[in-house]
Amino acid sequence: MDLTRLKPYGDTPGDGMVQVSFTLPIPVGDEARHAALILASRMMLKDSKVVLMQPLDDSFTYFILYGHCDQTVDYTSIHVAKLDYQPMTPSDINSFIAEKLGRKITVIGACVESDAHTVGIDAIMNMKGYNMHKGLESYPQINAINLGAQVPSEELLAKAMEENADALLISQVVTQRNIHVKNLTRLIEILEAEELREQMVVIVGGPHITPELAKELGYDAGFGPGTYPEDVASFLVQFLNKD
Amino acid sequence: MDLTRLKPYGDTPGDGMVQVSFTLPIPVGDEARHAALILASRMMLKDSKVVLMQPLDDSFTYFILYGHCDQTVDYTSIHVAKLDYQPMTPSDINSFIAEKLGRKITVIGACVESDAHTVGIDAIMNMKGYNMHKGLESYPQINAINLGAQVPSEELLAKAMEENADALLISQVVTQRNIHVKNLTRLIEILEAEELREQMVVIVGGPHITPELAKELGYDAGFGPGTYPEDVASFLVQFLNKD
Amino acid sequence: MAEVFLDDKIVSKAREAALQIAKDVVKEINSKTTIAVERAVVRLLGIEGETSDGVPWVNVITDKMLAHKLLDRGAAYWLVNAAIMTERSLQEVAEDVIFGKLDLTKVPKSNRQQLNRMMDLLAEEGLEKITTVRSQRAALRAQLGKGEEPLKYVIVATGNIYEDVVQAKAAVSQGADIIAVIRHTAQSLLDYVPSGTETEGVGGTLATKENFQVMRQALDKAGREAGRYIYLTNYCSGLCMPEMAILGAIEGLDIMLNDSMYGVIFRDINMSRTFIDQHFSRAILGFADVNINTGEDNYLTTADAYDKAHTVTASQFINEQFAILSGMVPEQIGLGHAFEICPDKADSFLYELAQAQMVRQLFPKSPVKYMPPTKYMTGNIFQGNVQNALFNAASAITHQSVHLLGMPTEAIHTPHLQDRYLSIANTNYVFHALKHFGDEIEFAADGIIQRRAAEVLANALDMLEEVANIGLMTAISKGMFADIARQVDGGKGLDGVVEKADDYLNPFENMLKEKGGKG
Amino acid sequence: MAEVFLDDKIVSKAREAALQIAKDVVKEINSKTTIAVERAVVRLLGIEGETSDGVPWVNVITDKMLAHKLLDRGAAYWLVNAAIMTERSLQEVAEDVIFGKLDLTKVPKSNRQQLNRMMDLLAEEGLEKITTVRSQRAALRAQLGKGEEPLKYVIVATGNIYEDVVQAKAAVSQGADIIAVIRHTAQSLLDYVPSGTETEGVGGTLATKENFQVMRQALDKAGREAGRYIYLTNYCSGLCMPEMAILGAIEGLDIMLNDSMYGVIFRDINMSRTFIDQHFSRAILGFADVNINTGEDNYLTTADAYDKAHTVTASQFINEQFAILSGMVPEQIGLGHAFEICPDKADSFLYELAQAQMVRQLFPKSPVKYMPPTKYMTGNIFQGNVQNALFNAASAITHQSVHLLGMPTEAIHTPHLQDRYLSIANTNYVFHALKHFGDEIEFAADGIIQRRAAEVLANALDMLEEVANIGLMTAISKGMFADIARQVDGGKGLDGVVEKADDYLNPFENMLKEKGGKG
Ligand code: B12
Ligand code: B12
Ligand SMILES: Cc1ncc(COP(=O)(O)O)c(C=O)c1O
Ligand SMILES: Cc1ncc(COP(=O)(O)O)c(C=O)c1O
Repeated sequence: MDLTRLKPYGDTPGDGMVQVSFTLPIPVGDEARHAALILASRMMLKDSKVVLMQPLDDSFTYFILYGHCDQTVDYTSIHVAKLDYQPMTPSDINSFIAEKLGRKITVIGACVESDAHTVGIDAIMNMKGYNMHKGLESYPQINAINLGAQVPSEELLAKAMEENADALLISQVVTQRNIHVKNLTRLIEILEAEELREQMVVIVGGPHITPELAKELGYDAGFGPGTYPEDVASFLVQFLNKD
Repeated sequence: MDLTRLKPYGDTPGDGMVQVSFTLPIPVGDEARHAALILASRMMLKDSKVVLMQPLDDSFTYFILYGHCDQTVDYTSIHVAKLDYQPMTPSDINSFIAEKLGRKITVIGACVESDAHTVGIDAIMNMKGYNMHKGLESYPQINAINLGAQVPSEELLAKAMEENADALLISQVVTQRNIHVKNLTRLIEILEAEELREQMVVIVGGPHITPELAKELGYDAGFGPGTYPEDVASFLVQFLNKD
Repeated sequence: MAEVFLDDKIVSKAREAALQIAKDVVKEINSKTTIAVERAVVRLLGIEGETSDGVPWVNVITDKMLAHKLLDRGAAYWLVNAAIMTERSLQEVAEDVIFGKLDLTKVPKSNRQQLNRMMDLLAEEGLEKITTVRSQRAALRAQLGKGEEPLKYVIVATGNIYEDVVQAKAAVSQGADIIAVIRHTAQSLLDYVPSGTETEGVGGTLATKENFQVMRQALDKAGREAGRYIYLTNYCSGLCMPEMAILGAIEGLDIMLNDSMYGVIFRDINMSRTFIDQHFSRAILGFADVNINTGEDNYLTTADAYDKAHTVTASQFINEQFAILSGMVPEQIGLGHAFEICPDKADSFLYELAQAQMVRQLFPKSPVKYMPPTKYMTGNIFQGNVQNALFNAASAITHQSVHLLGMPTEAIHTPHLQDRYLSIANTNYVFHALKHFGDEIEFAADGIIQRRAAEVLANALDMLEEVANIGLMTAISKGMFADIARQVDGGKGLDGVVEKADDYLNPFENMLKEKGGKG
Repeated sequence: MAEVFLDDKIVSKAREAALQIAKDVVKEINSKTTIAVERAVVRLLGIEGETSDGVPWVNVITDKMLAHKLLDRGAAYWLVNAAIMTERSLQEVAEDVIFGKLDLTKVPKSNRQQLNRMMDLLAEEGLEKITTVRSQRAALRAQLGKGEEPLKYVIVATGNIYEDVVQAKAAVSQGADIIAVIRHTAQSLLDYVPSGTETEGVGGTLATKENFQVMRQALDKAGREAGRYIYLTNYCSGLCMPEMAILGAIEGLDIMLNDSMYGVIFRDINMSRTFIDQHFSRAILGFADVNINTGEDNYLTTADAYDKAHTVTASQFINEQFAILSGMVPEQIGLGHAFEICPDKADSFLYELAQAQMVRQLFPKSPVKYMPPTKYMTGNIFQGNVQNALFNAASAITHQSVHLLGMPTEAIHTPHLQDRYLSIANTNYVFHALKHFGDEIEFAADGIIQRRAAEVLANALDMLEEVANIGLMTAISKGMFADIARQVDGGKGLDGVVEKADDYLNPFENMLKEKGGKG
């Protein structure tokens, strides 16, 4: 297979098979079907077939289509900037802190601003952890403080100063109208305004957080779905060790 | 809404929301996720999110994405060439034949060549019909002959000559490797070679048949999924009346 | 019939313990009022309006009273007293207070008898509007009839009320019976009721009078077209719980999410504040015949659905007793539960069935609301549809009354038009295919399902007895619900809790509770 | 246990009638052979090869014999006789026949006793290869162990055997237990066995020795990696049924689709031809311990699954008796049925359950194969996944043995890699979630499910008795199966049916049937 010209695969290499679905705000009918097919062709799909045209009511129609994508991707040229750290086990992390950093570290977690979804940050911070992976509270070398839900940025920073925190672990789950971007940007702005940005590692996580988005918004790292406490801890301690 | 700039709708007019899924022949990983996102952008989707990245085995990864399509369609300029006929009821069709054509008509149905899917053609031809819509056999003015499955084109034509048929009703269901296109093309070629094409109406139907495809392949009409016997009969008698 | 065996003795003991728990709390809160209750009273007295910068008059008035420590006698006392003594309408009195033209403490005290008479008169007047709406709604429900149970409940959450309408109408045309308009993220923490129509909400639209009206009208129209009554749902929770109850009552809502503990546990609202607010708001809702939906399903998003199933049951008993103490009747109390067991667990469906069937039998008159899988939904929208199919099957088998449809895109975004369609199609098919399945099967004696129901019930009783012993507030402070602990004097809104004076007056309280749900 | 009540008397009557039906047919066909049977005999005698334009030698030889009306004594007779008399190997005799160097009728007749001795010797030699494969397979099955029932059976149908391997391997890694390689459209109408590897098939890949080998190797490897034995399935049907049986036997297939009537009804193959061919091919398959899967599911694609459910049951009894008459044992007879009731029908799931459970109880030792919804699948791949979820649930509840996974894209294309993944994920979840559900429930006495099972069984008996009366061939000519009528002397392949002479010889027939499935 030519990895410089990667294509979707259905049952034959290079068939480019793609499944698409969307709703158009028009009534069901031949014209609607055509509109869907035109759109598919503008999405670079060839020989598309409408396999479902379903009226949702008088003025909306839902389509499922299959088509052959004639675009390719050069897989060999993809270089994802990886977070620069080695995964470690919890006990290694603790030894690393003790040996390399020589002091306990303090980490504050919070869902900031309007977000109240604590399950994710709890999974990282709390004793119980996630999927049998214990949270940072269980790490003897980490002082883990979880502020929970809907914490205003100001309150979080006050706490961070008070505790002399090494790192902030921020969780954002709600993304409608890009509220997460707004909330996350606000936090960084306040940190910078207070000239605190350089004093701590700031990490964000959540189901729709990607490393790239995190970087873009000025965070030191971003963690997506399925993160375990030791993932972020490994990154954090190695990052602290570099400073 | 601006119908000249029609876009998919998720929950906000113009949001362009599209769901896409495909498999890439590469192992799961950050690079794979990137490849999927690049492909999505080549499919003209903005701000795409990978919501599922699932390894199918060591060398294939399945993706589900959502993105915002920034392409539009001018809905007002879509003119679909419609089959030119008025839908009639079975009894109207019979009267029409008796009065306007003045003779019983003969219709031969078949799944041609390798295709053995008779349920569709049976639905159109046989007494029993489909969804309580009786088939052409039940029309007193129609002599309906159903040849069934896997009928070679030659055999079909011999029968058509013998019966002096007014119309052929062809069904094609299997589409893998475009076998339907090959089969349908072959039939027309033989008809033309024998100089029989003008002597009868030739209609094709099947789940993946569109009116456009039928025209393209040289058929008088094409009928897709959900066709009832009276649909094709209405078209047929009015078409015969025009000749 | 697919029934589980439930020991009547355990059930009555559980109910007794729950009554004890609720009574103890009510006793404790009887000596207190909250600024939210007082705002509601002022609203019920007919005082409306907003300042030019959008602050509701009721807030201005009660804030002043709070600041001047007047709330202990009840807002009604001060306003009615002033109206009597100044011989002006309540509205005029309110205006004067707001614009600083009247110092309520300076008004002479009226004769007690006259005050009471006036109070009663005003209260009856205040409730008339609710009574009217209640009977209008009842008439329309009777006229149009309702869908078949389990009623199909879907949410709209675009953040734009006009778009919500578009989505709701489509859902109705596809078979939805109940539309819940999801509320703007964190509105529950606003200490006032906002106004106007919302088009830029996050996670949902603001609950406002105008938004309620827009949707109510749209649904009445859609219901007439569809030939069945369409129920409208919103939230009666957060720092404005009692006012939301009034808003719902007057704008003809049919169901409101209202839980005795949700605010404490999930919004970190102070316990006393919540218990007082829920008590009064349920009196209003019962009187208005607006059903409530409780929020036990939420526990299973933070606690494990299998290990902590009994906390749901225990909480349902408590929520029921709280509602009854507010004057509601079982037919109005839509207790909540959910299909949230981890799909990786073997026999998860059996455990879900045990719980779902038990809830129905424990609360046979309650229009219980069954919530779909949410926590273990993933970005795999195809598989999500399968999880929802089993949820639909469980609901059909156990004859649930209100069925909140799961969305394939649960883990991704608030529902889009086609997500809701796919979900309704799924549900219609499964309900239809399994129509009489629940009547057709029996659960093996001493089998997994029977044993599970018995176990959960027994654990619920243990828990209820422990809670009765230590008191509900202490129980919450120990994290006994949802694995979340809240402190008795922590949380938002504590500053709005006020010890009542001996001559505290609230003309509505008894009147509402007495008439209550019986109408 | 979710069992249905089945009247033992009706069941034995049904079985008796079916035996009668099968016996009558076998009696009738005993006096005939077919060119396909003779080709199989020649193959079993070890004659292989192809002409330069790809015609198998066995075809050339038997075609000549047919043309010269020699087949009535059996191909074996002529070849062995010639070998004895010319003192050359069979292979040499065959070559000479093919290249026209030998006129078989001109060879003097050998001594009868010598002929018989030689025949038996050659037959035993011919079967040795099959016996070896049989025991190799048994050893590997024992070594690796098999997946949990219902075994997950998926198809691959890319039309390219190498791509089929890619897809099969992925499926195994996801949990599939059985891989069926779907056959090129209309291969069943080819009157010879093609050769070579296929990369451009339509609807599937050609069934050839080479393709079988490619897949068998791949699956053995995948099975070792996965730590469980992976079953390979292909077709033993059409005009080359007996030869396909040999191919399957020798290439180590585990299951072959083989029905006593499918070819007649769905491929318009002549009745006598099919009955003779299936009879001999089942003797081979039984001896080789290759399970069969019958095709009753297909009836429900042309006839209505609810109205004609009893035709499936009746046909299962008939297929069973035919197989037993060929020497197979119940453990080898994978009768087919399907989940095909129209989803618009209320309580469709209950009717499906009744049928599925009945099949299990009627044929308790049979590795029955349960087929997914196909006919009412649509382009709505999300909803299709839901239909499949209920199918999966029915299978789990009724403890099916072999479960053919439904694809969300059934109405669109042969399965793509991700379709199969979605389908396996669906099945894994549902099977796991409902693991013990079937053991946990009982069906209400005289309920919908019980009544339905009784009704279908009674109708099946009526039908069987009628068929026994009029004879199976007449029954088929009346369209009693699948709503499709075929005439006794119509259909393809009739010209390959030959009346046996009195001294007809087939050294394998009795040997195979006697050893049969018992090994
Ligand atoms: C549980 C839940 C709730 C609970 C929350 C309880 C609680 N205390 O957390 C309740 C019921 C209260 C709730 C309420 C609401 N919810 Co909610 N909720 C969910 C739900 C079902 C599951 C979320 C969850 O717990 N996931 C499990 C955890 C473990 O996963 P996670 O958060 O991704 O965390 C992992 C990683 O992302 C990462 N991670 C996360 N944070 C961090 C931080 C750091 C530093 C690191 C390193 C890693 C990390 O590690 C974790 C472990 O691997 C989702 C749907 C879903 N299935 O995803 C909806 C969902 C998130 N909710 C949603 C909404 C809209 C709301 C409401 C706004 C609705 C409303 N208007 O009332 C409210 C208000 C909440 C608010 N103010 O924020 C939407 C968000 C839509 C969007 N994309 O914008 C969702 C997607 C549902 C939907 N489809 O509509 N919700
Ligand atoms: C039933 C069925 C069979 C039955 C057919 C029985 C019979 N006598 O017809 C059996 C089991 C025999 C069968 C076999 C095969 N099948 Co098949 N089968 C189906 C199935 C499940 C349903 C088709 C059907 O009956 N639909 C119902 C009818 C009423 O719909 P319809 O055909 O669309 O007809 C309507 C309209 O299209 C229109 N119409 C149709 N014809 C005509 C003609 C005219 C003139 C007009 C006006 C209208 C009209 O009107 C009809 C009524 O509205 C489909 C999957 C599916 N759900 O669609 C697979 C399917 C069609 N089969 C498929 C395949 C591959 C095969 C095989 C090749 C597999 C194999 N290798 O063995 C074989 C071989 C068949 C062959 N040689 O052609 C594939 C085709 C894939 C593709 N796109 O190429 C499908 C899609 C399944 C799949 N996903 O793999 N099949
Ligand atoms: C009982 C109850 N109240 C309120 C809410 C909504 O929460 P809030 O309005 O506080 O965001 C929920 C959430 O589903 C709930 O279940
Ligand atoms: C029993 C049986 N034989 C054969 C086939 C395949 O048909 P053919 O090989 O004739 O295309 C099927 C189809 O599924 C079947 O069920």
